[in-house]
Amino acid sequence: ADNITEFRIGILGGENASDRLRAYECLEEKTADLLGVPVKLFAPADYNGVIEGLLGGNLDLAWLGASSYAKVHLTDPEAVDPVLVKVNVDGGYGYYSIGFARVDSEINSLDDMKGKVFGFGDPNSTSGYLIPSIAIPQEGYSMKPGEYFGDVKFTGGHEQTIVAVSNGDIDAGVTWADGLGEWEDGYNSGALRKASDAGLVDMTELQQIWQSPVIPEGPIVLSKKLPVDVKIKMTGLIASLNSMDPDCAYNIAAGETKGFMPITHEAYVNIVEARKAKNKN
Amino acid sequence: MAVAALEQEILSLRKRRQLYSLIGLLLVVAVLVSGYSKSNEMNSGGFLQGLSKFFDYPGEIVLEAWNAGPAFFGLIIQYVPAMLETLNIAGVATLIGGAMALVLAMASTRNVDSWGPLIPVVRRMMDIMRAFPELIVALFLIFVLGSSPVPAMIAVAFHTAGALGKLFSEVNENIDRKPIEGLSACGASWLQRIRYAVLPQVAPNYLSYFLLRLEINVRASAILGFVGAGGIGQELRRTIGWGQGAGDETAAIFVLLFLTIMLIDQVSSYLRGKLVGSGRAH
Amino acid sequence: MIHFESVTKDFGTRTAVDQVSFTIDKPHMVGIIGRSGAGKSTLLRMINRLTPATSGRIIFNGEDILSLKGAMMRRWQRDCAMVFQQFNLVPRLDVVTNVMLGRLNAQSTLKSMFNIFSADDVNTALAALDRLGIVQEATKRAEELSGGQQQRVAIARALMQDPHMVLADEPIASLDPMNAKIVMDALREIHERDNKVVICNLHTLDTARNYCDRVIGMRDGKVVFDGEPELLTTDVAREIYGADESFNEAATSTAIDTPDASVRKTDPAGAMTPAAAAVV
Amino acid sequence: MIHFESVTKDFGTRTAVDQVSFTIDKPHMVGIIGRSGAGKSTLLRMINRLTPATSGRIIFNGEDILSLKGAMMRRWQRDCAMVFQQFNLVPRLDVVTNVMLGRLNAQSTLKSMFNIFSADDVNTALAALDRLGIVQEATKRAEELSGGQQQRVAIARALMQDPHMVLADEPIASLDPMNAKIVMDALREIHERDNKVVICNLHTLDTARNYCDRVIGMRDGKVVFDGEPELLTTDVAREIYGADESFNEAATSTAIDTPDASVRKTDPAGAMTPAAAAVV
Amino acid sequence: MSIDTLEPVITPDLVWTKVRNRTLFTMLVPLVILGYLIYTWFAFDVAGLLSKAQPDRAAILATDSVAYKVHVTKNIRRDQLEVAIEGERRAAYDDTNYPDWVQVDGSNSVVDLGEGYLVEIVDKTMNFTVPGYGVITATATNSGVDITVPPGDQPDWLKTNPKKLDARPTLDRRVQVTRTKIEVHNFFGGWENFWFSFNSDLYGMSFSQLYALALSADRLDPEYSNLWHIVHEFLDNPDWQHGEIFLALLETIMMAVLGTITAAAFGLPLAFLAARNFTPSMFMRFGTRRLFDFLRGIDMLIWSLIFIRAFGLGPLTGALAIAFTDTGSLGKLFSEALENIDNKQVEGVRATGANQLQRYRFGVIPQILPVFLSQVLYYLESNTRSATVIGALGAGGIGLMLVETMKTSRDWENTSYIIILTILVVIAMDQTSSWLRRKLIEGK
Ligand SMILES: Nc1ncnc2c1ncn2[C@@H]1O[C@H](COP(=O)(O)OP(=O)(O)OP(=O)(O)O)[C@@H](O)[C@H]1O
Ligand SMILES: Nc1ncnc2c1ncn2[C@@H]1O[C@H](COP(=O)(O)OP(=O)(O)OP(=O)(O)O)[C@@H](O)[C@H]1O
Ligand SMILES: [Mg+2]
Ligand SMILES: [Mg+2]
Repeated sequence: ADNITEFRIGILGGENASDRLRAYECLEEKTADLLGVPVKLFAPADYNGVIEGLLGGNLDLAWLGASSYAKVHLTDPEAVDPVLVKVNVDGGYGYYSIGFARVDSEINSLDDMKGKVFGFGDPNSTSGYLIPSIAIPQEGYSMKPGEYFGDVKFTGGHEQTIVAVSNGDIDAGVTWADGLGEWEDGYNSGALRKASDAGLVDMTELQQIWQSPVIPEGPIVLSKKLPVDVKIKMTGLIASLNSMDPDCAYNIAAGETKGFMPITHEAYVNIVEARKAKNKN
Repeated sequence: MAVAALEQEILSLRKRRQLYSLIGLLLVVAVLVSGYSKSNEMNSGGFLQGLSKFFDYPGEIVLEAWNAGPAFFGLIIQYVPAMLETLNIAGVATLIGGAMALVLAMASTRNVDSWGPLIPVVRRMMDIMRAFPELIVALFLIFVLGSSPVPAMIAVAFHTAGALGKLFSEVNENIDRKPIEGLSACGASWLQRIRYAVLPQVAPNYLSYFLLRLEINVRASAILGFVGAGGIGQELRRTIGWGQGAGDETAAIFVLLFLTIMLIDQVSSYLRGKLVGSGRAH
Repeated sequence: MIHFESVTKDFGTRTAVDQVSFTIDKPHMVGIIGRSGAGKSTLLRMINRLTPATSGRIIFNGEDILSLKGAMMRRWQRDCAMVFQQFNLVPRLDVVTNVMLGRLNAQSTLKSMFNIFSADDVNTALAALDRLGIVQEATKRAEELSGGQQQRVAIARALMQDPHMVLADEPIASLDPMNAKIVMDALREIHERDNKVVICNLHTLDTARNYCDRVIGMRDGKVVFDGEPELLTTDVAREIYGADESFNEAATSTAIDTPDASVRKTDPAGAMTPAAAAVV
Repeated sequence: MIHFESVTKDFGTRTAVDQVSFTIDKPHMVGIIGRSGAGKSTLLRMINRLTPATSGRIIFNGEDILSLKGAMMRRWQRDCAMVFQQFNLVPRLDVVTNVMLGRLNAQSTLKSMFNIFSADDVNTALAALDRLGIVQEATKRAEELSGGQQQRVAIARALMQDPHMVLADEPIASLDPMNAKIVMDALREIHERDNKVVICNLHTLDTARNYCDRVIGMRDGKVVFDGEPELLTTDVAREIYGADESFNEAATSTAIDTPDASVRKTDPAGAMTPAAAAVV
Repeated sequence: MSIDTLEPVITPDLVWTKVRNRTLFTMLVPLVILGYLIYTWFAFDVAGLLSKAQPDRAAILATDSVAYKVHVTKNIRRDQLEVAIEGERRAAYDDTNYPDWVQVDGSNSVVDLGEGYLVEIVDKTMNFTVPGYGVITATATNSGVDITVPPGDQPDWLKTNPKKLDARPTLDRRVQVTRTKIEVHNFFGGWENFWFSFNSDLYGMSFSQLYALALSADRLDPEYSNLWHIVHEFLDNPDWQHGEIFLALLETIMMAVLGTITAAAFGLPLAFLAARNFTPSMFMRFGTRRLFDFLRGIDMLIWSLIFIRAFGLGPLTGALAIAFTDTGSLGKLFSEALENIDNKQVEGVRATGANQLQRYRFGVIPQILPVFLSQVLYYLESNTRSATVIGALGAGGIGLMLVETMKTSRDWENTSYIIILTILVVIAMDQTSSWLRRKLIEGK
């Protein structure tokens, strides 16, 4: 396949699909101009949609989470190549998994969680499952239900975790945040911030009990089947987006960014290994 | 006798009807052809290119299940409790929804002497109950009640009441009124007529709709597990979400789901046969 | 006993029963004849309050039964039992239960919801079935019986109601000759033994002549004949049916004329024998 | 013409038709009588190949029709039209279409899938309906007609098949006396005018006596009587029906004996009049 | 006769035993069901759940779906006041044009929440007057919030801690103070900006004004006629996304129609293979029925994953997933309908010498047509509704929209809008379906 007849972009994330589609419109135009083929955008609500699309060769470009990338890589190493990653304003390219509990539960750290119920979000989520499920046992708290924690549950997603903790259905849970800004606001960005903005939870009723090591932002990936020149053109286009059209970069990154920098599979080896390790038990 | 005129009329009537049928048929074909080509175009992949990949995903799962060897059966057993929870959700929801549907249906069919002014009101009520997607009601209730099987149960029961209510009232519409009249003539009250003249007639159909609904609800409850309502759906979400590495578990859950549905199907046809009875040979 | 005063029923523009007035003062067996659509069924159904009358009054023991409501109306329905042409049994229930349904009006609703009947009810039902010679079918489903048997179950249900009066709407129209005889004998026997009014719609003149004490002929909703069966000559019958000359002389099984009117009740003993004895 | 050789049908352990042998050598109108369960319907159904026979042969024009298969069998079914007691029409289709179904065998399958019939078919169907006096109902749905009308539609469908033979299974059992006469007249007329064999199961003896040239009596699957209707005396009838002495003398409309056997066809002209003329 | 003698003699005792056993059975069934319900009541801990239920959360969501709020936010660091619908920058009031219940005087302002509820913001201090309670004062400091409340028991609606004050004396009034900002929410009924977005030149126009505008010749937008302009502004409304929602709805209907028709077309012939009276072969029947079970058992969700892998994201995937699942459901239903048909009609057709196909066409199809139609139409309706799940996975359509408005849990009014639209479509389908059935089945 030396010539492509169309270019298909998969968009991932929890935002309103049509907002996302609108945010990507500028990229759609630029890509169409650059490649000279029609461009289609797809924005399923579920991680699996984009992942399966990439695996089946039915998507050409997508921005994945780290764990989702690992899943794609593990299922079919010949499916995609990571090319770029978003750089935060502070120059890093990571975020954190945050453990939290209710203030009145008197749980101040994982030490107080013995026999209590702990909640993950979506099993495909890096911060909501993969990283905490590896990092927490490394700190000496077994993740097998009943061993240290009374029970370990999946709530289904970040929002559900937050609601479940503040309802008292589970004693503590994990979700993601950028770790910048104030706890009372739910940090500058992340699932807590959204829930607090929506008035669903009162951040002062919650407190942080755990924070993971920094998690790399997910990569922008390109299908390996694409012709080399298309790959080069697209990588170049997105890498130069911040300088060419800052508004467009802002839209796509959903916030202030320093732009996108090249990245390779090596950056995710740890995540892939972590995921592989999880497979074994 | 103007047979000739009648013949003309009939011929033209038939011609018109044939024309309508032809138009209808063409319309359906046109909708299908244009619909499929349009959606094929809108899809990120194409139908023809994709055919060869049809078995990729199931293949992956089956392969993993195969590699798991005898441990696979252990997995199936491991998921039985979750399956039972889902069955319980569906069972309770179908029972409660079915009971509500029974009341709604009896209140909304002229054929069983429901109270006239109530009929349109109850019908619209059922329409609305049916129109709410279970998923949405469940999500809403999860926000209020927290993650547990109960929101899913309520959501499914609510929908079931509307859906079964409509089907039940359709059954009521087709019953034979003779037994009702027979009982009226004995001085039976409305409830007694429903109990002895209507219920025995509708019971087999009700039962088969009820069991079909139970089966639909098992699947619906599994789906609702996806949004945190517990049961097998939650496990399914985890294994599907995890993907490669959990394929054997996904397969195990599917085998279990399939077995359950097959079981309900068999029970359904057995009970139906039992209830309908032999009757008098024609 | 029962007195009809210009009873009328309109269905839209069609008058099914038109100003019917007559009185039944003795516990007679009354036959109503008339062609299809004459209003026979509608008349019976009005008596039993299955169809509301448009106007008129039906007086029974000084009370206008057309104005009864609620429990009183159901009480009346119990007191005048109806036997339908199509039997109107509950096909899926067994025979005893069908018969016991005749007791519903005397039952509390809650009890009946749970299918609770007393041993006494069962005994009475079996006695009624025995009287009609079908007790051996008691545990079968109603739908498994032949037409003649089903009609007898319907009569047993009527007996179970312990009514003042039995209304029978074409009780033999779908039966073969042997079954027809059994059913008519049973009705006649109820009339004779319990001294009850029996009103019976019939399609066949010879049956009316053979079994009834009084015949009422209807045409287009009006009563056009009322008298002893002996008065029902071929000409009168033609008049009632509005039949023309070509329709005569045993052309079909249910001929309008009768070769010999005196055949009525030539074998009264036979007619009085309990029906059960007449068949295997 | 048609010849039965020990035709037998077993249903499990029950023998419904037992070694029946007889021959019809003239285009007669044949009546088959017998009580319920005697095997009358089963016999007719075997002729039309709706029920497979257990053993025996039925020879028609030198061919054993019980061994026909596939298209040949369907061809035979077309040639011997069946009229059912319950009419067996397709209630949701209109009357003309129901009649035209008689032509299915002559139609290409593809055409019939799209409900395409020729103008000629419509014409013939209307002629048949006209002959039976119900052409004005042609565009109604079959389910909207009265029983007598439906039965005539069924006969029209049989005529449409242009058969050698008409089999009628209790064609008047559910009809009132006027309709019964119309239907029997129609069958008789087909027999007389087109000179066709008509075999007719009947429940009522007087109808058999009035309309048939030959009567066959069945009991428990066996032929127990075969002869001219004049030979069908009260005693013979009792024998066929297995009735006892108490069953006699005009007890019901369809009495087993006949007060005057000579009434048969006292008005042959009336019976021959096209049925349409007999009713409104 | 021999059969007759084998039958048991009916005695009153025997009948009575049968009747009583049935009575017991009739009472047992409801008792068993009741027992089961009681068991599940405890197994699911319904009592505990109800005691933990948060009806106020339901009230918040319900209010949010029929009301909107205007945020008055004082950003303390930047010392800046902002008044915006739902706090969105897109829908912020111009600082010269605040609503009249907000009075600004330099860095101080007064927000009148009606019925005597009054919020005064003076520099970093907020005074909230609550009728019947008193005045709550909160001052933002560098480390948190200093709060003074009237003496006596603190009511439920007032939450205070050293870092935050949150007061919501009524459902439609709320004040929050943290060290970074003072935020007042004033709730109003209705859906804000439903017709036109806040920034649109048509914002706030009444119907008569719009009507006049549509007729007038002066073009607001030189490129389009005014009517076009109005339609465009409506469809492009960024908050409500009418245009996109309508398109998504169409896409969903398309998926449902394609999927259901396909399922019906495959289900009907297969149903003959699964019906006892049409397929004598046990083996065939068993196979077909298990195929139906399999198609249904896999469920739409997994079918759509399989199809996404094969055919990618989009409506084709949705349509095929519906088609596969419902071939199982409809096939089963049709086969049951086939088992229930009246054999008389088939026999009538058969007796004319019709071949098998003709018998099916005239003896069977007219009989199952009502069931066929009503089930197909019911599934069409139900698929329109349930396309949400597969829509969210990647088939698109209204399901995707719906799930996302719920996920962000901020747009409950959009959620209810979509639900109402879906309900309308479903009801319309229902009406069409009964019309069609009357037309085709009863011939009226
Ligand atoms: N529910 C109804 N609605 C409208 N018209 C009716 C209704 N019931 C009966 N009729 C009409 O009233 C007239 C009398 O009907 P009815 O059933 O009493 O006749 P019948 O004498 O019992 O006839 P048959 O011998 O056929 O039973 C008929 O013309 C019939 O069409
Ligand atoms: N499909 C069947 N399976 C088993 N037994 C049957 C079947 N059809 C008929 N029979 C039995 O065969 C016997 C003859 O039945 P058939 O229908 O031929 O009687 P018939 O003379 O037509 O009676 P009727 O006058 O009631 O129609 C009966 O005992 C009947 O029960
Ligand atoms: Mg009548
Ligand atoms: Mg028969």
